[in-house]
Amino acid sequence: MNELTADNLQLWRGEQHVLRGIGAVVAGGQCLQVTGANGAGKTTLLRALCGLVPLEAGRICWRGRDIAVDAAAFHSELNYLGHDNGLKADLTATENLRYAAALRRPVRAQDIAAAMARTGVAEAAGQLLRHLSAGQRRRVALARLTLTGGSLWVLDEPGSNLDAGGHTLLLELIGTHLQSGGVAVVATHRQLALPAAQLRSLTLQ
Amino acid sequence: MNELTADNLQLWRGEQHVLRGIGAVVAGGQCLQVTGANGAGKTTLLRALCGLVPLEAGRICWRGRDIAVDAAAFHSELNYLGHDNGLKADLTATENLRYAAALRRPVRAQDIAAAMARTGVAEAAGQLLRHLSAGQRRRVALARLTLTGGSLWVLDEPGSNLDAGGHTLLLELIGTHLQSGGVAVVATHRQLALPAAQLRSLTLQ
Amino acid sequence: MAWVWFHRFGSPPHFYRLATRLTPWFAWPAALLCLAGLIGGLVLAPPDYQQGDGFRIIYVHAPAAWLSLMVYVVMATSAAVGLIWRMTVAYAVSASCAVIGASFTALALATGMLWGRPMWGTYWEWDPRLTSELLLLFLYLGYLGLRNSIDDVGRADRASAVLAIVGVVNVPIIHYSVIWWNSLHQAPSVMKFGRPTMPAAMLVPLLLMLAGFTAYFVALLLIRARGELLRRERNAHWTAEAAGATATG
Amino acid sequence: MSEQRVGFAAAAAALIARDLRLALRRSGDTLQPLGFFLVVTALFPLALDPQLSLLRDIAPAALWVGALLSSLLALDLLFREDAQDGTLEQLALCGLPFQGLLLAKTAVHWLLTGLPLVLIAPLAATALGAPYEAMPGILAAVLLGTLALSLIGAVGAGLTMSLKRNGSLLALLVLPLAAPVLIFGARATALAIAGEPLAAPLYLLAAFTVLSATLAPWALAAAVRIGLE
Amino acid sequence: MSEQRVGFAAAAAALIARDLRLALRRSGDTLQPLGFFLVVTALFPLALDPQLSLLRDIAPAALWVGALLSSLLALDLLFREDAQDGTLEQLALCGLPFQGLLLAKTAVHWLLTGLPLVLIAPLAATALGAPYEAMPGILAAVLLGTLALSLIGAVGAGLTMSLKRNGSLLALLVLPLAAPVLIFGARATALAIAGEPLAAPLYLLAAFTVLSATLAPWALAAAVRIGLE
Ligand code: HEM
Ligand SMILES: Nc1ncnc2c1ncn2[C@@H]1O[C@H](COP(=O)(O)OP(=O)(O)OP(=O)(O)O)[C@@H](O)[C@H]1O
Ligand SMILES: Nc1ncnc2c1ncn2[C@@H]1O[C@H](COP(=O)(O)OP(=O)(O)OP(=O)(O)O)[C@@H](O)[C@H]1O
Ligand SMILES: [Mg+2]
Ligand SMILES: [Mg+2]
Repeated sequence: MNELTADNLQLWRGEQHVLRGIGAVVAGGQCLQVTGANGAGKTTLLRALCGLVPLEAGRICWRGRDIAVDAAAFHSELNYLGHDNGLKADLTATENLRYAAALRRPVRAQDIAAAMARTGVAEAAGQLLRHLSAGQRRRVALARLTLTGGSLWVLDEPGSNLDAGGHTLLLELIGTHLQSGGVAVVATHRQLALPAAQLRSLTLQ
Repeated sequence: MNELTADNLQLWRGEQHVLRGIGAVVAGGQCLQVTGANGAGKTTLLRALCGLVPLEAGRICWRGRDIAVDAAAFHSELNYLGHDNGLKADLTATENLRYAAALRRPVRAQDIAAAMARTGVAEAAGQLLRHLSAGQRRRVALARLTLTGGSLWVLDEPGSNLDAGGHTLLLELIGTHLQSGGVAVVATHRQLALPAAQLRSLTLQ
Repeated sequence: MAWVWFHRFGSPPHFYRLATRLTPWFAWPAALLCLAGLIGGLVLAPPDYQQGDGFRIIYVHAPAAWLSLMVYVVMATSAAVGLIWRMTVAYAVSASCAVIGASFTALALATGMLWGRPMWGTYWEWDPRLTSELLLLFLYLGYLGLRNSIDDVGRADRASAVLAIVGVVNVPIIHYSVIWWNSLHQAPSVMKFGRPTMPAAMLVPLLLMLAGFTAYFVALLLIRARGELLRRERNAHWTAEAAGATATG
Repeated sequence: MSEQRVGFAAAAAALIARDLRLALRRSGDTLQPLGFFLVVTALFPLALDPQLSLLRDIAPAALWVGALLSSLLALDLLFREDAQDGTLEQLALCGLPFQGLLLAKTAVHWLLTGLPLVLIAPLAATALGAPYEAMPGILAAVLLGTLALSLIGAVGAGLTMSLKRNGSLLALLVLPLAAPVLIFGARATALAIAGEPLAAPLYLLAAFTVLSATLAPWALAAAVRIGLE
Repeated sequence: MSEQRVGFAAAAAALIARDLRLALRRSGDTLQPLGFFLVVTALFPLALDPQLSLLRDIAPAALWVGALLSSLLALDLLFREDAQDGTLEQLALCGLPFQGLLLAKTAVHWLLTGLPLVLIAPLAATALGAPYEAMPGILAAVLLGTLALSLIGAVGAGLTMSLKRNGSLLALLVLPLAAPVLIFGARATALAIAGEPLAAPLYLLAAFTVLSATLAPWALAAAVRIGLE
């Protein structure tokens, strides 16, 4: 059973004590919504949960096992979307997705097309990413998310630059992910309109 | 009297006819809110209004004079905030603002401190920008806006990465600017809560 | 069980106290040995039959040059220890080495140049030994530059440790450069296997100076490492005690 | 959830294909390190008094300094862009061996800067009048040398990846480390051109390359992980 | 609205101060182009057979190739970073003469790469045994040459700014343009060291520098504006 637990996380950034004893438990089918003012430490927390930033103290477990023990196994179930999209500006949308999928699981060309159709960037498929608008790029990043799966999604303000339709789409994608037993951790400034049973909230600072 | 007029703007980007005969008139004290789906052409329009992208056809006038005629005079009244913040990651917030002000108008140290206090990043004043969170950086960019003035503000999704307090602040800043007779053009995905008399709307596509 | 001493050694307060206690035990011998070496070298040793009194610069040049290499090895070793066992103390030692090593390298270069003028008729030649010693200086400077470019101490420690370890390949190259190329520079006459090829009256002061320089290096290292530790651990409570102890005692 | 995973080889191949595609996208870009190398070696004769004998003497040195510098110029882009746009983070989080993936990126660097040199080395050597039997020696030296340069350079690029202004810090870090390659490589080439036995420097070069091949993957992964923090 | 505006001189000074501060921020960074230059000139001797006479002959060439390359390595950062973080856009939109502001940025490049060379040139020349009277000539050559290199390099950097991977394209564009500087500079230096009259190459160098100083500002502004579109 998927479950992410964080216990008494402590982390300094420079002189600043950013994470001061954060704890959380998110079970399969649940979404942890991380909110907080600008600079509260949402991004830092999410990156720590991915194992990108070493902790000062505390423990993060995935399915009851410390993520530091077998990082590779943990990462193969993880899907992270940061403030940056993680896409190359000089590749087309399709090429970007094909490459991203090659790192995670075998997909067919029609899977890629379907993912892009789902996120509303089907007609931009052949364009270089640098020629897409900010929101279109974010949508391609969402297409990557759906395409490469993983049972733990860690999303940092996934809705930034998205229009109203994009926000609805995002909620649908998260909903589907939770339905299939996945876990999601989402940092956001905009309340997620998910059913209360699926939503855990954590407010920093 | 401040007034920005755009007349039948035409612009291609690659193969795409992005701006198809856009026209608008914004008088002093008014804000033009530009909305539209992702990829509709908001950013392109704003950059064209600044004179950064050459037009295929059409005319943009500021106070009745074509902006191409005396670009320097026009630019000295313009203040642009794009998707990027226009700040150096390796300078502190204060240094960034001091430099930005030096390009536009003489300011004193306490003006800078006041601008940062206004936008809620006073305690981050001495930190390198790369060590600030995404929202804090956006707030420093807003501080630059208030500091360097100009009677025409062109803002591209100024609210991105801002928390709820940041959005309120943004509206206040725009309100003050309009009150003093300034003109604002704002691309946004989130309806601006301004009095109807101050708001003009333009929806692309 | 055998590792207990190691972990004790690695605990910053313990190391700090140990370093404080050990410093005089290296500082004084350093002064005495150098004094003895200088008297032996500058007064007692006979002039060289070829170089006259010019050769006496060797008593600074050779120890400085040896130490420039040795300090690098110490720096790289402690960096490796720091990386493997995540020991703050080892990182502090490694970071303290760089400036000392760079200074010894600069000293070796400067004395070598001064010596080269009478010996080879020029201050500088692009000779392999001289050039590779210059590269060693760049290696130290690169290490310092990398550290300075990273604000976070932890990241700076780890990144510069990687560099120090990778750079260690240069040490044997500098040492053997004289043998591999037909260099202008003196081949090793002391630091080699078998019997040294130097009269005892010259050799003994040289060895004294070498011992003195080494002791001086250790003393300096202990002092600098203490400073580094205090800087790093300024939030821990033992530092307040240590500062209090220094203030009162 | 689909539990079907890709293997490491397929992922590395995709990574290499992507990087090569990015390099090729700007037409003529692959040729640039080579072009740079040619220009550098062409500049020397220009800056020198036109004495052919002198030229022949310094040719090996110019060749190797050119190789080092062209490799260095291409290095800056190796990880920096990927770090900035977030794709390097994705690479670190994909659950496949990170060392291996970074080595794949290093391989691309070699394909773009080292391989062209290996291909033109015989030509250049012939032009300088190297005897025919010297070719295998020269080829081996250039092959080993460029491999070592790419490996060492990658470590330097990893270390400076997240620092802002790295142009000359990178050079300052890499050049002293790469000096042995230069020394042994130029020595071997000079001996080969002169028709003398070159086994000694070639062995040293090989030893150095093997050493960097064992140290570099570890150092590389460590450096990049620190940069990502 | 406050109609009080800053003058161009004050703005250019602020820009120069900012860029110098960025370079100085990482302490020791200003010394890095110089360090790089030293490392490059140190590499040659390593790659050469240890024949000292040969070395003295190629010293002027090595000096100028080193100057060119160290200037080139620092170029990459000249506009690219500013373009990526949006500060270049702000510069273009501030209403002050754009050509002038870009020249100010070029001046920073010269201060960081050219000036150190001017300062160490007398030292290097002495070490190579140049007669005392040759100093003014060498100084003039290095001064003019580094100025020209910065100007030409800035145009190249502007041109490739909008291209993503410019490392070696930049080099390829700039190197041929910089070749005359190299030729005349090295020639003048060699003559000065040999104690011969160097007026001819020095005048040519001066003419070339003046030419680039007149053409570069215009080309620079045009190139950067296109890059910003
Ligand atoms: C800038 C110029 C010089 C540099 C950079 C330099 C560098 C070095 C280095 C690195 C060593 C230590 C070698 C090792 O431990 O393997 C050394 C040792 C030594 N150098 Fe120099 N040197 C220079 C000039 C000279 C000159 C001009 C002389 C005298 C002719 C000289 C005589 C010696 C001697 C006698 C030793 C001790 C060798 C031994 O016993 O191992 N050096 N030098
Ligand atoms: N340099 C370019 N070359 C080709 N097409 C471009 C270029 N720049 C923009 N486009 C295209 O122009 C269209 C409008 O882009 P623009 O960035 O103006 O959209 P936007 O309204 O700002 O969208 P968003 O809400 O996502 O920011 C997009 O379809 C984009 O693909
Ligand atoms: N590398 C760093 N060095 C020093 N301080 C840092 C560093 N990275 C982040 N910080 C500090 O940590 C705090 C938390 O930053 P973080 O990016 O996690 O905030 P956030 O909650 O994501 O904010 P936002 O809503 O603006 O994205 C900030 O005050 C920031 O200044
Ligand atoms: Mg954040
Ligand atoms: Mg936009």
